Amino acid sequence: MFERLLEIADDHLILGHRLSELTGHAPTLEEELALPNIALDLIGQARALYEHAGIVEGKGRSEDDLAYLRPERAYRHCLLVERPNQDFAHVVLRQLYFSAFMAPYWHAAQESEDDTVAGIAGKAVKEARYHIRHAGEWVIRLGDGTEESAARMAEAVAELTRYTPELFEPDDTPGLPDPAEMRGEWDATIAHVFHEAKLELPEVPYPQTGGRAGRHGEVLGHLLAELQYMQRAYPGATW
Amino acid sequence: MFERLLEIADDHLILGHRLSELTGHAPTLEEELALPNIALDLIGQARALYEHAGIVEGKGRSEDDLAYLRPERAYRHCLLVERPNQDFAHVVLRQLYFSAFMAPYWHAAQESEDDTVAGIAGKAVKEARYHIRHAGEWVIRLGDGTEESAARMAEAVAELTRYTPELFEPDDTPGLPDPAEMRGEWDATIAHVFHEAKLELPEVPYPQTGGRAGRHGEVLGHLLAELQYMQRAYPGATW
Amino acid sequence: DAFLAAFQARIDAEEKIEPNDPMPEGYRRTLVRQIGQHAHSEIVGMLPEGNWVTRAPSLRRKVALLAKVQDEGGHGLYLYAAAETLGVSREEMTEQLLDGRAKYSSIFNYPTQTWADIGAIGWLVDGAAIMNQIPLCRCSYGPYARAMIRVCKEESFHQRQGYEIMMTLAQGTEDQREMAQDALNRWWWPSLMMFGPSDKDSVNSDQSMKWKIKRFTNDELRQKFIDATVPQAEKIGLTVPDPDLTWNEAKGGYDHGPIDWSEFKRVLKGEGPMNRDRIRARQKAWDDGAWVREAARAHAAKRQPAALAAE
Amino acid sequence: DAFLAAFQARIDAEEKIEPNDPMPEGYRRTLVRQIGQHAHSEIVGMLPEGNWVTRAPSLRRKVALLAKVQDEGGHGLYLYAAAETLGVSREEMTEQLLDGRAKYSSIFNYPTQTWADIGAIGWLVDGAAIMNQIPLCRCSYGPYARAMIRVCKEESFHQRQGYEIMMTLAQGTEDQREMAQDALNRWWWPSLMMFGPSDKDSVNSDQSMKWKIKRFTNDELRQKFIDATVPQAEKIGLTVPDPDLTWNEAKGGYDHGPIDWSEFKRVLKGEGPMNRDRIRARQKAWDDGAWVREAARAHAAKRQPAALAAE
Repeated sequence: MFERLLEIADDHLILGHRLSELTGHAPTLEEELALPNIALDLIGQARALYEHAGIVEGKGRSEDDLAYLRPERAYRHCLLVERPNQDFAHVVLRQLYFSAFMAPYWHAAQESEDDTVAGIAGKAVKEARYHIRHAGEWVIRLGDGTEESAARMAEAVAELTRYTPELFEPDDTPGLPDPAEMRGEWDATIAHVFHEAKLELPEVPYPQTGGRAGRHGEVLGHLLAELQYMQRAYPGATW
Repeated sequence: MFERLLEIADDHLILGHRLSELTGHAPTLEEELALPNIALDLIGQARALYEHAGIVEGKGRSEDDLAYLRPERAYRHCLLVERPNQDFAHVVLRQLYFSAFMAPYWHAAQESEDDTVAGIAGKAVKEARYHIRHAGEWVIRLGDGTEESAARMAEAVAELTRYTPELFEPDDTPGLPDPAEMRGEWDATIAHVFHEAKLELPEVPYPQTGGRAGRHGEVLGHLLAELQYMQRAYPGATW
Repeated sequence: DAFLAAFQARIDAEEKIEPNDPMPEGYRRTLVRQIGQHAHSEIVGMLPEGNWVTRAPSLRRKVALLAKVQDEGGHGLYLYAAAETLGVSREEMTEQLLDGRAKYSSIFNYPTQTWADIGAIGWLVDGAAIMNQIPLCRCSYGPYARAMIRVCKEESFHQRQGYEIMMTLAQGTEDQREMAQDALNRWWWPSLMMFGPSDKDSVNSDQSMKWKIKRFTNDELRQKFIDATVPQAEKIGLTVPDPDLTWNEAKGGYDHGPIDWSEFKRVLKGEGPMNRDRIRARQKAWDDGAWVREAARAHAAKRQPAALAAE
Repeated sequence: DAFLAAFQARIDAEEKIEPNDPMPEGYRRTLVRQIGQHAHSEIVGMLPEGNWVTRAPSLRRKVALLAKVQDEGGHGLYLYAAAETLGVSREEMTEQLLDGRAKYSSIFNYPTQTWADIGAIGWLVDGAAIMNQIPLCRCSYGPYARAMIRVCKEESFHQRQGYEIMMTLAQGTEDQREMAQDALNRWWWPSLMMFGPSDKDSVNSDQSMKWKIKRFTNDELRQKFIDATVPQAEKIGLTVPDPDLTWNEAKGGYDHGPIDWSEFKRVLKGEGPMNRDRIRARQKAWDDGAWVREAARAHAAKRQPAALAAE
């Protein structure tokens, strides 16, 4: 349970962090509100998950201990969420891919016999659905916008789709849904959005995986240097 | 003496670090060699200066203690050297401005009654002259190249010149030259290069200063997050 | 003339002026300038704080900071909307910001160097903003007054949050206490300058007071701020960096040392420590976002051909 | 035919082939491909190590790493120059790299996740490169052989430096020792793959051996590498991640477990963990540098009008 909670918590922290990097740099003022809003939801979920993971682990580690004080190889998020904010097409597609997985996952997790998990899921499922709507609308707008936006959107699809199979790696942790079972709903969500966006979902002959084993890209180290800076520079301080 | 050595050491470390950020990203293969070469000279000088500063201070601090383990407000380099690698025009102009100051400074420092300082200066003066030549040639090439390169060079001049007066802030540390006295030679070097480059040196009604008091721009914190990462994450380890 | 007199009479009677009401051109111009400047300040103000979002020292602080910066974007939105009621578009105002015709609060031209600066901004900068803004909730122009009511509520929450950050630092380790004091040292004087030039040098004040766009002079507001803030500093053991600061029993407020107005003017001229970096960051966001905004327009046009044809 | 026979006779007599000598088109093509690939490997190889330049854990290591990466750029230069003697320009080769027609060593498609990876690359990757390259110092094509002599000298310095990093970590704290073992675990198999497919699956080998472009088979070189490296790992207390590794007294070398060639093929196809990031980084450097290279050409043309007119 601890390991799997950590995986999901890391997913949410790292994706929330990526979105938070856009603070003050979004393409419209409305997105200056919407992106931090999604980031807040994600980091809020990460906090709840870390806290619960710390309790499950039973070694007294706090949310901040888990979020900040691990070496790079101990982060267990999927590779999709660490991909950089290449352009706005990547940002919204990454979000759509992730949230289209999380919505059914949280939906199923509401039935968990672990009350804390069920509680987190009950709130998070609504948020994930909003994230799908928001990101999906942008994917449609950009996919069926100008020639340039369509090209950028297609490039984002060509780049990021290879990171999606990792989301569905099977897991039989009792009290948590099996990610593999979310595939059908994910496919349906993406198919619906892509149809409107005039995009095609490519085959992925060679999925990129390894995040759950801590095998990350070079982008992660730089993200962690920022994320961990204060906790590392002032060990033990209270903020 | 300690404070002033630290200022010059920080100048060299931070500028060397900025150049090192370009590793693998330079505009030509020849510059993939030349830029790290200059970075190596600068960081080499920083090491010698930190080591000497540590001895002068007499508290047993090593070069790495001084380079890595200070909070942002304790770094004392001038603002010029922390300016980001905006484009290649900024990179070569920043180097020219700095080296055109350091060459006469090191020349004068060869006469220091402090033998270590004189020794560092003897080697560094030759290196600084090479840096002037290399950066100066690029400033000329870009200033008198294409319309685009001339515009970028002019933009770099408009941006960076305000940071140069800080180089000449007077200092009366015994055993080290007074920076204020380098102004004449700096002016002559820049005038010579700018004449060839068809550039004009603007007046600076409002110099940007504060680096010597640890008042830096926001760019520094992000640089330090990377620079210090390993030393902060693994305190006390030997590498 | 009669129109001006009638307008002034409405103002004097504390009536709210609404978008479709007739108004003197000077009144409109003053409001457009002031609301625009205010909106830009919210937007540019996202940058110094955004600078620490990725390095916030705990998840709790990260979330709070993100939420705060988001609120500022929201304030920017209300305020642009209020300015738009006066016939100037958001795009137009953005262009004025980027080319330097429009100003924003000078305070955002200072860098956030340490985490304590996030506390100092909340405590001092938002504190000063509130002093300026509370009277604006009664501004004679209705849309601006109503926007300010929403803004003020959130700002006072931010101010308390900033003060709480400072308190935590002041009660923390020696490093943290120093960090807090250092931030206060750097932000104190720029915060005092937020109220604008001294009354004897202020050009726009008189007419704005008469039109009830403003209700207090710069010096009056500055005094209120100092009187409110000095005890807060004392309470958490920090020292206001003004050796001349003394309690004046007679006036029931603090006397303070001279403000360096040459620095204020310099920053206003675009020569503060961060002016160029701020505008460059906004310009980059604007340029990088151009294709996105264009795509959104193109998509909307495709989806609403009937609506467009009818226009 | 007679020309081919005469050419082969020169090769067999260990004569060096020089740029202006007649040579079979296949010989030229094989060399262009191999030298180009080698040059590209040096250039792309700057990226995984460059990734740690800004985070090197001490000034001494920072300087050594910078110098190493710089050496690699230098190797790239020699090698492009050697390829240019065969009538292909650096620009042409760069375009082939960027559009995927030309390959580079697959090993650089793995990420450097920790500082220990810098040690592992020096020790294993440069170690494997040397095994490949020492015989190339006797390659039949003169310019390539001479370039390799310079390259090999520096590579063996890098290899020792990398091993020294690993030794320091292995003798360091528990965290450091783990970091070293983890790096060995991740880099071992990809390093073995650097020698290319097993001899029984290798397509280009026979003709290259005959032309003395190659002097040992892939499997021979791989065996040499394993035999040299395993004792080095043992010496510093690290474990080679191959449960099947056993000393074979009869052959005087190690037997090793099966190599996952499907992974090798996948990376070769462009689907390794970092392929796209690597090419994107090189493409960006190339694109961002376009105005600089153009300006340099324009400037040179301005300064040498006489020379140009004479051309």
